[in-house]
Amino acid sequence: MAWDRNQMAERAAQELQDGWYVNLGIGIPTLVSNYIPKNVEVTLQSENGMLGMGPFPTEENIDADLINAGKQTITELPQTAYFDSAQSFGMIRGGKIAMAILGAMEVAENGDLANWMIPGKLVKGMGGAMDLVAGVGRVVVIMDHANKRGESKLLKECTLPLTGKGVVDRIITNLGVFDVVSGGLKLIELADGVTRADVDAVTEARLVN
Amino acid sequence: MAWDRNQMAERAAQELQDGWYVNLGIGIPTLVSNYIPKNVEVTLQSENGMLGMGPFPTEENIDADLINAGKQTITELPQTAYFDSAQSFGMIRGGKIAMAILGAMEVAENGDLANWMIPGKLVKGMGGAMDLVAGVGRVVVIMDHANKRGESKLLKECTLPLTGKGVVDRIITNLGVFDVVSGGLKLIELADGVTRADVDAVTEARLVN
Amino acid sequence: MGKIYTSATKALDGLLFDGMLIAAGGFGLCGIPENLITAIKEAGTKDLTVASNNAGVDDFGLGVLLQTHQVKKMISSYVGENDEFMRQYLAGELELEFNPQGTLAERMRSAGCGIPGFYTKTGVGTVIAEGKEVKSFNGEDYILEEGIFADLSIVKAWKADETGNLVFRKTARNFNPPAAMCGKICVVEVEEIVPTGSLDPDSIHLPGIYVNRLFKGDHEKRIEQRTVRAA
Amino acid sequence: MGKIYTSATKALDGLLFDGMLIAAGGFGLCGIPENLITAIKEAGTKDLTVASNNAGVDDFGLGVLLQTHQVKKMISSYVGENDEFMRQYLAGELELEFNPQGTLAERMRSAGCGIPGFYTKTGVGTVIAEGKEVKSFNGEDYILEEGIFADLSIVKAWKADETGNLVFRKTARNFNPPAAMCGKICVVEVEEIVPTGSLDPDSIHLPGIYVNRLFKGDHEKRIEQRTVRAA
Repeated sequence: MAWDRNQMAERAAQELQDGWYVNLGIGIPTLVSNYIPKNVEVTLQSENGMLGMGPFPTEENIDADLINAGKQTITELPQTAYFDSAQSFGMIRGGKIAMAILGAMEVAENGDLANWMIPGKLVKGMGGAMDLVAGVGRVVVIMDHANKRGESKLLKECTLPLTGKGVVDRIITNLGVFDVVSGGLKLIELADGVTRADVDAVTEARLVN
Repeated sequence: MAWDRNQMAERAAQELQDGWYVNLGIGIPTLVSNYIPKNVEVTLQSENGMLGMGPFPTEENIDADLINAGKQTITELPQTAYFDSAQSFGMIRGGKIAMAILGAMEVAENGDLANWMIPGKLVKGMGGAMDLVAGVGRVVVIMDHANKRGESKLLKECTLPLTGKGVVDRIITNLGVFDVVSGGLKLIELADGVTRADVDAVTEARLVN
Repeated sequence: MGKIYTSATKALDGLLFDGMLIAAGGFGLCGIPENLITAIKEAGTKDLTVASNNAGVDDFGLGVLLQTHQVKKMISSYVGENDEFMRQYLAGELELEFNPQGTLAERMRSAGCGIPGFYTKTGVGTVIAEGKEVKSFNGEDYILEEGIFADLSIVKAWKADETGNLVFRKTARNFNPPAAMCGKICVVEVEEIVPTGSLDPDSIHLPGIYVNRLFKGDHEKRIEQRTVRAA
Repeated sequence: MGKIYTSATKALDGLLFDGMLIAAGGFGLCGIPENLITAIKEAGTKDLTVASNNAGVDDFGLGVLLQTHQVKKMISSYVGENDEFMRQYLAGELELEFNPQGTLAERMRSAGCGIPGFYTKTGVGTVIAEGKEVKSFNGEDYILEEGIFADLSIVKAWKADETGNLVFRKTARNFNPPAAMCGKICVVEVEEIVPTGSLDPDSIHLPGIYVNRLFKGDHEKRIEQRTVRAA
């Protein structure tokens, strides 16, 4: 047993606090918005220039001038504000965004993050990821604990080019929740039906108490 | 004979070109706006955050939220745009303002300008003067040729703390018009009834052909 | 989310401490956070460093904090309208750091944008450059200026919605957005709080993300130089 | 003042030269200067360096200038939507300088604001930092990034008045204002030119001082990812 994509997103939604401004990455992080607790009001930033991102539009409300950072058509909300890209990344770099939740290829036990390129493969670019991990108040990674070959994605050191150095605060995997602390990763919570031995078996990074 | 304040302002107005965005300093430079040629359209910037500065208001149109950089009540025009101080000095520093016309205490033959403080006297501050002379496309100074003691204000070297180094392009005094060129100041034009000998008598700076 | 408070004093509750650095919006007496200044005076917080383009006049604006000797240091570009300021400064009771106006605005904006330093041509070859790093770009010299990271921003806007999205009016915008950006906490006074959804999302000057606390104040909006022409 | 032109081709007359650096607004296909890109294709200007967050798709946006091999180098943050881009890049026919998205936007804004360099935490400890100066502020490392000073800015806005004051619409604003600021010359295409005086002076996103030439274009406004929910 372990968490599936939706359960990981649901667990990540518990990281959100009332009144926060948050940036959600592409992929599983996008699903987090489906699980925001009822008593918690968060404002989603889209780094292409918007605070207060709403859901996808209905067919008749599609607007070519209204997209998110994944280039998907979206909608606005009553509290929405638009701004330009320099201002958008100004608020990101300036620490005004409380938290970013994003995917990763690798996380190291010192908080290093790699999620933008694999040498020898097609390189698409880092987009806003480097700015986000360098700037926001708290970085939470959601990713599978191991890759398709069963190898740990929680490493002693990243092997891929970094997106940011020592930037990750918390990692939510299909096996549990881990914090980057002095000396390694600390197990905060196990997924349903997962044992510490299950985690140890697929974790290269040092786990500390 | 020599030019009076209004004639100096009128002469300075000939420096303006159609379509230019211009910043006028406090004092005689402000008078320049009275003499803008009919076929020349210039947009005045007020560095506290406005392009398209209009004339003083009538008594009933006074608005506490609408002042110029000299803290005087003013009005807006059809083309007016407002912005914040960071943006305002962004366009100044970025060279988007074609010309600034401002007063001075001293100008040196290398274009050094002093117009913000006299050591030992009350120091009020440079306001936006240092940004303007460093940033705008062209700096024109309007000032009396000599001080009240009859001493030249066009000097070999400034004696007062500088506002900017090598920043002045042209000087309009009561005696004539002078350009900062390689090796000194070049006499461009004499005021009505003023002779070259009159100028030489009160000019410390080197005059070149 | 609870950003709305009922008074300046309540909006500042728990935020003030002696020796703090405050960034204040306003230019001259235009767009200044009148009510917050009064509340800081009443709170009696001491040894303040205040980054503000001007220092108010003797009995209005930041001048009231000078009268009570609550200000240790001003970071300003022009203080010519305040006699008490000059008296204290010449008597050695007040520190003063002059910044060119654009440098001051950019230092605030930079800090708010996570930029600890930037290069500018402004002030090269003047006293402003003394002690500052000089770097050459394309053969021209520029000086390094650092961001102003304030403990608190005090700001005046025209309207806010309930989430803190702000709209300013005419030249009262001035230093308010950059000042708002550079504080750890930003408290804003407005003339009107409107329901969320009633501001045009394309016309918000400063998004609510920059605003921590908010209240509606009464504003004298004193005019410094009443200049008119014939009707 | 005569900022208004009748077509993209006329608005670009005399401005294009081989090897020039162009800054382009837009994010993905949203808010891109479609007509100006087409006119540059028709002009055949070669060896372009283009600073733009994205590179369009194969047959739309900046992709059309890649098809004709007019682009020598891209400065971008993300080029994942363009197969032809990848083909040319992997074949060594195209140079690519990746910038983090916020660094790219700030490099444009900085140049437009007369700031040749600024320090940022973004990219510290990554390949982005290689060869760049590192400076410590308050015990933390930052890298120096330089302004992008473009020969030409190509920009898309929603509305302009006759003096070039611009208003953008929703997320089509994106890189357009910073791109507009950083060019020696800025040419803008809009959906509508309105009489001067009909825009709210408090709600102008980019004042006309940044705009040299202006024309009304027809805009396809293609959508890259049409995502919907049930009605």
